[in-house]
Amino acid sequence: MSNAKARMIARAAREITPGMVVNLGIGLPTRVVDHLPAGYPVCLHTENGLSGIGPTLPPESADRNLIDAGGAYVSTIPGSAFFDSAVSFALVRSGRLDLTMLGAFEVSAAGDLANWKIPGRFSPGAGGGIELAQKARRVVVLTTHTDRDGKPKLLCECTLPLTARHCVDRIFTDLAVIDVTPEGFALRELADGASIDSVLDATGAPLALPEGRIPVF
Amino acid sequence: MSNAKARMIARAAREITPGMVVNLGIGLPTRVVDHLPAGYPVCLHTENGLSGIGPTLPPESADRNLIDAGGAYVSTIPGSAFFDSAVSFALVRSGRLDLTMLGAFEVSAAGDLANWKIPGRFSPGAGGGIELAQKARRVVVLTTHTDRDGKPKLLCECTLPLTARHCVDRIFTDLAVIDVTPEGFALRELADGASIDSVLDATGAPLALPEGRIPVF
Amino acid sequence: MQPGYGAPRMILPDKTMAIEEAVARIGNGATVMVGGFGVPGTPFTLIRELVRQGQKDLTVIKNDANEKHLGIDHLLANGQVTRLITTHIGLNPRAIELMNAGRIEVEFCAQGILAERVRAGGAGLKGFLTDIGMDTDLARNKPAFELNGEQALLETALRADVALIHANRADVFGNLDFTATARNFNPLMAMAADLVIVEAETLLPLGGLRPDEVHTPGPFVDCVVQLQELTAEYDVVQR
Amino acid sequence: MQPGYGAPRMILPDKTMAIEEAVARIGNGATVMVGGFGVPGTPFTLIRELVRQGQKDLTVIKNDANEKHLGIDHLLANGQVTRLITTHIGLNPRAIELMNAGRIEVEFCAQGILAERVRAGGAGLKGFLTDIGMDTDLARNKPAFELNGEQALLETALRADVALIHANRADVFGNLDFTATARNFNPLMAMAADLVIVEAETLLPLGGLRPDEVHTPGPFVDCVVQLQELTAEYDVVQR
Repeated sequence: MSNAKARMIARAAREITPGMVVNLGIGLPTRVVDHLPAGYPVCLHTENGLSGIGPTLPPESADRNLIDAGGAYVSTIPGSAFFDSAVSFALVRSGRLDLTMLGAFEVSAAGDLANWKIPGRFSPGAGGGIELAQKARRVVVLTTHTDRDGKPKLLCECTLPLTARHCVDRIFTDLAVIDVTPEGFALRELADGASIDSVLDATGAPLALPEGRIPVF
Repeated sequence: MSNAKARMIARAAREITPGMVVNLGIGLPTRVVDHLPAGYPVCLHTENGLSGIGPTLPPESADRNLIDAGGAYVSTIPGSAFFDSAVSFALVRSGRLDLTMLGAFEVSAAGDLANWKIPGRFSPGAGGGIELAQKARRVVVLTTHTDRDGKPKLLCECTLPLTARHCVDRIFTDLAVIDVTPEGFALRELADGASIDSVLDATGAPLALPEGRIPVF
Repeated sequence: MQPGYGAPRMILPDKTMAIEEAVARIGNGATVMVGGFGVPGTPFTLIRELVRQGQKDLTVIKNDANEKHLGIDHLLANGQVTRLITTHIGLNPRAIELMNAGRIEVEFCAQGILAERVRAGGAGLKGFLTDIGMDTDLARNKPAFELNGEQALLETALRADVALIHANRADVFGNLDFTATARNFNPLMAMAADLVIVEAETLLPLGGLRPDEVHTPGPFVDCVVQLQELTAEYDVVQR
Repeated sequence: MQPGYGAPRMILPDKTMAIEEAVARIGNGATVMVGGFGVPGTPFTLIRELVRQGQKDLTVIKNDANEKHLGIDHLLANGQVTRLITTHIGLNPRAIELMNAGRIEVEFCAQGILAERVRAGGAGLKGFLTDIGMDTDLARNKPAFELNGEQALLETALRADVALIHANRADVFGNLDFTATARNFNPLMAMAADLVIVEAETLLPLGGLRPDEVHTPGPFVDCVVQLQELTAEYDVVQR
């Protein structure tokens, strides 16, 4: 993993405050937990039916019946609970999920998220992503600031089919921490080594800059 | 209990065929089970959350947490299961309840049932009765043929607020067994000592008589 | 990218608190779901504390009104309830009298429909369509829809400000189990309120309940109160 | 009238049968719900028997399409499936190809909405109202309603002719429990089909499961098949 990505993940981990119930999307978000101290008071939820996720296990010590929604073999901790898929999403939709961290293809200045479908190229289904994006009390996105071709992922409007509208609160990228505000994107923090200009260049929508010194992560 | 009521209950017990899932309403219906032989293959359901009801217990040997929907202290049998109220009525509404036996204030010739409300006099709420009447695969009623004033309970149309429309399949009374057919009430059996004329007199709607000898219970 | 084998082990927060503190979070005018069907599963001790604290103008959602001098009858007797959403109050003459005198407003639901409305609230749904009660007084004022050629009624989801829950066992994080027919409405209501307060007969440390035997997962629960004694109200009713 | 203390004790019927007999009850054109999320909870042995018997034109309802050479992929490879209602098929390239080639029709649901649609079917409801997916492609062709000033979509209940269920333990009456994340869609689907067929890792006599630890009550289940072996498909996936 690049140094910048690792710093982004470490920074995102600070988004998790004590006592939260948190769902980490597949990919980069699952790595966030590696940056929490052991014994941190947080309840990790996975939508296939577990609250209180314990450490990920290698195949040789895995339980064949115990995976997370990304298919990784996980474990329990004291106080874990198993439940069915209806109860699992009841928890999400009824406001008991304090925070979710998701990946993104595109995020709009209004907080719209597109992360599940590229017409004609990629449409495996939305899985649980729509409900996580639409109903978690706080939705943060972890993503590279631009796609593989260097094109901005933060846009005035999403061009891809939406996952949910007006859902994203904050975006962690390899370049910056950016909030979605009623006035659009607002820069909050810069990655170590990133300049304001590099962030402005890589962002496809207006970006409000803070007054004073910008914190670096 | 009068001899005629006891015979009615004994006759109703023969309505329960092996393998059925059965809910017995409060009052006379709960007594039907006394007439089944021990070891009979049937699953009794109570809507407060138990399948596989065992014998009723006196207070001194009762479990404070184990009642039926009528408040009687019951017990479990091998294979009993407890569940919540949503699952309990899911079972009823989704067609897994083969038979229910209910009491009645009035039954119409179209099979409408009124058994929960007498405007201005009695309206404690319907409890689980509406769903039992509307959704059990077979609904039979146990009732005296007439009310305390001698007035017929089997009528052309119900006068009281309905529990459910077109739901009753068969009626067991102290005088007769009567089916609800597309053409209205049809006499099937006579109670020992009851005459056809006495049944016709006590019935407030046309009653089709069978050809040939009428079985006596 | 490889999964992070051996990532640090988290700990689940402790939600135990004193009953006075938990019940003090209930405000005047609150909508309060109360578990139980008859005696089993009724949170008698939480109800007693709510009577002692005296919050007013409550809307109570409960299967039944208990019997006189038992459970929510104390709330009724104390004049704390203005509205009751229920399925059957036939065992409590006081509730019937208050209703008939217009001193409490009573909304009746078919029992399984009350259970589903509460569950829908807990599941974050807005409502559901059913044909139950179609031809009854309970259908009055409910919007009807046609769905695949069949008529259906719209039943709206129910949520509450508070749920009062009686559990058999709880761990400190709020994982619960229920016993026998004391389960009834408890696990449904434990999902359907903004503040879920549980009284538990037995309080266990984290790990005291196996993950497979949990009936209500801890994330739904806010406050866990250990019962100091099982008062006479919990006993077998002598009739 | 006094309750009949000591009324006779009933016995619960035995629903065990041979797998060939149970699966033979499935007809061509059937709608078949299949439990599982990934490997855990997938009834691999029942699926294998369905492949062997070769019923055609099936509509399959399952969270995912498993991976290639695993689970319902065998049904897809064998040309038995014409329609799939699912949430995510990204781990099975064959399913994607068949969809893109128009050889199977695929209906996608948000995952929790699939769970709720199945549950609604199992609960005898006709549908429910939700705002999930409101601004997405999944909202297409779904009727919208206004409820208390908010927009909501109507999601219809799903029922099936058959449900294929993988249980951890079953007693002969069909009371079931599930283990860990192998629970997922299994208890929901076990309520939502006219014919519910269960494969169980462990078959117990009546009384083998305590009434409080049952996840699916026996009255929902029609056929119980004891697994003779756990084939390699049930194993931990080596990636």
